Amino acid sequence: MSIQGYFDYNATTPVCSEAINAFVNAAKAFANPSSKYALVKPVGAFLSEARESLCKLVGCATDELFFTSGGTESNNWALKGVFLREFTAAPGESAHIIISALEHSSILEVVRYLERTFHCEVSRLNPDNEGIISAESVLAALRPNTRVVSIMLANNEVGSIQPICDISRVLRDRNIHFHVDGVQAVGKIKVDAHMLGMDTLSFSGHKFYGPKGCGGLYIRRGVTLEPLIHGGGQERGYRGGTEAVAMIVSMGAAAKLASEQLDENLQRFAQYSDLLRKQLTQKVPTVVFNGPKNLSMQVPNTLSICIPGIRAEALAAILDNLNGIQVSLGSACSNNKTMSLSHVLLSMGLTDEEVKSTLRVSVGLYTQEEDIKFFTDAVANAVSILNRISKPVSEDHVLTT
Amino acid sequence: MSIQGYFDYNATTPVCSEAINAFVNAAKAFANPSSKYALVKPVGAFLSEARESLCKLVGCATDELFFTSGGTESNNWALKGVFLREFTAAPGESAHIIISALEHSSILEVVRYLERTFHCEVSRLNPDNEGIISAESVLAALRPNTRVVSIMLANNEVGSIQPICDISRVLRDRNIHFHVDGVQAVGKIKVDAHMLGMDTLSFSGHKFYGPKGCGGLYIRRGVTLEPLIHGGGQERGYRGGTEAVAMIVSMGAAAKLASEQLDENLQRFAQYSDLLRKQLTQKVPTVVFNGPKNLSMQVPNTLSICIPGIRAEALAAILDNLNGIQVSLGSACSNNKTMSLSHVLLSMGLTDEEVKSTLRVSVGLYTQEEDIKFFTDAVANAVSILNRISKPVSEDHVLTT
Amino acid sequence: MFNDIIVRNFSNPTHAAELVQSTNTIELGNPVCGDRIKVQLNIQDGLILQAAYAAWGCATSLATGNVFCQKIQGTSVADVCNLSKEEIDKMLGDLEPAQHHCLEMLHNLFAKLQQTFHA
Amino acid sequence: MFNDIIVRNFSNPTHAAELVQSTNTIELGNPVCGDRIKVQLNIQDGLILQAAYAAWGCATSLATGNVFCQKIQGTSVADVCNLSKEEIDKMLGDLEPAQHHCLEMLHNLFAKLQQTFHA
Ligand SMILES: Cc1ncc(COP(=O)(O)O)c(C=O)c1O
Ligand SMILES: Cc1ncc(COP(=O)(O)O)c(C=O)c1O
Ligand code: FES
Ligand code: FES
Repeated sequence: MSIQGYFDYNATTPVCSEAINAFVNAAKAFANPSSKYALVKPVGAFLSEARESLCKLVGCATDELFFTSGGTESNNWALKGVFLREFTAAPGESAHIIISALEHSSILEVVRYLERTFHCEVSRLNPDNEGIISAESVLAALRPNTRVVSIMLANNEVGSIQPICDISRVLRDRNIHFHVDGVQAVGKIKVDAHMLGMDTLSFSGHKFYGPKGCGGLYIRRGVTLEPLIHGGGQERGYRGGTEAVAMIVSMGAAAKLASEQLDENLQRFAQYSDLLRKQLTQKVPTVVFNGPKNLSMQVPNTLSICIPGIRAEALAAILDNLNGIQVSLGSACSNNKTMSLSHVLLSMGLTDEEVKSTLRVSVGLYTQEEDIKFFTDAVANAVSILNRISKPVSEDHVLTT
Repeated sequence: MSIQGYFDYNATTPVCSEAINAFVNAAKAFANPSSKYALVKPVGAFLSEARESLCKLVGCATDELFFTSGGTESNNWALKGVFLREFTAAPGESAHIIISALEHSSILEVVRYLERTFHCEVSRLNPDNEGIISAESVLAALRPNTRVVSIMLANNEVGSIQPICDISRVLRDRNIHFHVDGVQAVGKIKVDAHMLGMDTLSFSGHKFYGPKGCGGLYIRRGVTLEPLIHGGGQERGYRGGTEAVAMIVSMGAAAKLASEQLDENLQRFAQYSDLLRKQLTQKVPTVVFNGPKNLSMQVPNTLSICIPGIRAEALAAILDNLNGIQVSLGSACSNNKTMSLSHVLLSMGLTDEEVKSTLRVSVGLYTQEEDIKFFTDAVANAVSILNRISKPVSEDHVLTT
Repeated sequence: MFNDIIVRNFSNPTHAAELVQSTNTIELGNPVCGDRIKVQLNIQDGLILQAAYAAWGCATSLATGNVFCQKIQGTSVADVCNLSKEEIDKMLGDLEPAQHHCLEMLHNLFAKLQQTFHA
Repeated sequence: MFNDIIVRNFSNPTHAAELVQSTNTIELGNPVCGDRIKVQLNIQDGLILQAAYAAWGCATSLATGNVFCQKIQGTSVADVCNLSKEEIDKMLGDLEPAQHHCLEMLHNLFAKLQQTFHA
């Protein structure tokens, strides 16, 4: 499988060879970590080392880090865990939850569930047109019964980085739990949980070259959550289930690499982003970039591209089938009755047409500088094919919906 | 790590080389299964193949099988999923849950949670002194508000196999959800979910030579559960989270092997069990075997051994440190204030002293016939060391608690 | 993901063109997703001499336009009118559920063409 | 898991024996787990000539009995009475939390021995 055309690192990343080797190595130390005999010692050592690597990446202490089966479980755990730790079946005042409209489905769907089943009140805050949620808007949305606020650190579609520090400050003294979905940030930008000040922070190994199905949750010391998965006392009683030892060790190896290469990668991806912007603007002059104008507020590996008048779905199909290039879309025609349009882009104020014309480009560890030219050439070619198909149609026809 | 002394296959199994190779292979097909481009095709093919292998092992159709992060998650999902699918925050009639007293902590703790948080009523059925729960006792415990019954297929400590078919028949027409913890059965004895007739059945890869942290849940067609992990629509909308592709494929490889070798292994382990019983009886004449007298009601790889007058914890320590042999215990001295005694053995009517004198021996794929002799010799030697330490003490002293 | 028929037709749309001389035009839009197809025909003596299209939409609907033109160009109107539902169903190959409304569009194109002659 | 001191002492309990001639006996039981240790001593002129033990309990408590006997055999009662809490704390090496009550048993053994002489 060639990797030259892979421009979808935000969807997932290739597993690095360090992570694969670590899995193979750790799988040989097969004893159950809960067992009491000497055979367990190497297993314990493996787990400790992995935990330390993750703590370094997240910026926390080892007793604050819990392993899970991925970002989605971590997000579920944080929100349900806060809500259910103080839940009493008696009918009382309903709890109020604040989230951003930019969140990933693993937050949105949990909140929808809490709303449906437990009749929580929910506020969904729209970002500004650059994809940023301000601390002021969180402050304005607070109610006396607000129990949880959940705002992501970096958005997966446009790469906008949220002012987590400021929001933490707003919530800190109000006894409101602040959860942060860090899945698109941890391993990609500098993250220091203690400095950022949230109560819980989720991450996922497959976004930083670890295997899929492994992640974790930072829980600030002193904060308690009802477990999502009750069981045999693993993870200090907070997350049941025999530890996914080899997976965790594999993720640990990826985390170690991510820590080591973070600065270098940030610089490299900023360069790529710059090249992408320049070459695309030159080859497809109508192109528009969604997201923060201030590039320090955007994860440098992520670029959201809108080419007005072009249906991104068709563009992506051509890139995939003619050039072996992978990108993500802001919309999908999911069935005969509905067209699903990115809730992220809509919340930023893009029109339906703009959303349909948007694709997400995300680079990563294995992207080479020459791949950028290959990519932008392919986009220019695909745009010309699409223009050839749509040009003959009279203008007013094209623009009517 | 030598495997000759490993007699704790019920705690976990070594990962077979097929499963390790499958992981490495599948990890290279790195695309996110939810993506829409051609790069995903091999990933989809990998997942389908794995799903089919698991379905074969469990005896169900592919649309009835859902992947999870292991047996504990599956058990949590089944119980909470049934309870919460019909939960309304309004105070109503409380639901009644029936479980056996033999269940694993991943069932016990979930039920304790439902009791604590949602004020469910819970009945915990004691087995007979051979570790078997009768369908009659389930029938007798039913109440008008009984919503869920959860009985394990095979017990992890004594290997007793429960009459699931009979219990299914009792519950089938009463609209009561029947969950079965199949973690110690799937991959070890013949399991056919359709024939057994339960509504949900959990399994875990690391009990049949797959990696830890990967399992699944069978959900009978027509049965719905509230998801435990809400998210991006994976697993047909039932279990959110990017699929643990390489892990699942790895478990699939193990499942394939388990299916192929099932009959052969059953026979081999029955032979080992026979040898263990004979040699132990000869070398340690006071030995007693806990569990079903009728050996067809016991998983043949499992043997629960009681040596009266001997503290199993000390015996295990000697086996571990002198012989490199691993076994499990029925009790552990967990701190200064409490002694934890196996709830399974106690529920079968064993005395505290008997529980303290019990150890579990479980064999597996890599156990060789000569290992049995090595094991029983070591046990005999350890018993003689312990007798040497305790003999001088006057009889009445030893027997007083 | 797309089957080979769809890929071939959207990545190399042989009939994407504007006819200078056309006798008939068929237009179609999908209100849900906003996809549009416009087909121009040059029909002489019951024979479809030329078919060309323009489209704005997803890859499958772009392919649909081309498949339609390719099928009918050089054929008699009578033959086209005799195509069965089953024959049309097969023209786009195996489709994923989300791609099925393009098949509807294809059926609609044929229906409109038939209407043109039975009207 | 056990540290080396514990392993050595429970797997090769050099002082597990019954003394034919003994001057003193110390007995100890842990009500929580039912562990028991009985130590026999042969003391002459303030010198502990021989110490032997019997025990029923977990591996750590079996080791504790042996560590105790080994420590005191050949020592004067006076020296044993002068042992500090810190010195006794170190005798079993690093313990896991669940093994800590064996250290309590060791302290109790020393306390009983001291009582024997201060009584
Ligand atoms: C009977 C039983 N149920 C559930 C589990 C939990 O499965 P897992 O270890 O995959 O979480 C185990 C094993 O640990 C078990 O023996
Ligand atoms: C922002 C964000 N949160 C959560 C997730 C879910 O993480 P996982 O795929 O590990 O379940 C993802 C990625 O899929 C994500 O992009
Ligand atoms: S997106 Fe709806 S027909 Fe193409
Ligand atoms: S088990 Fe309690 S002191 Fe040994």
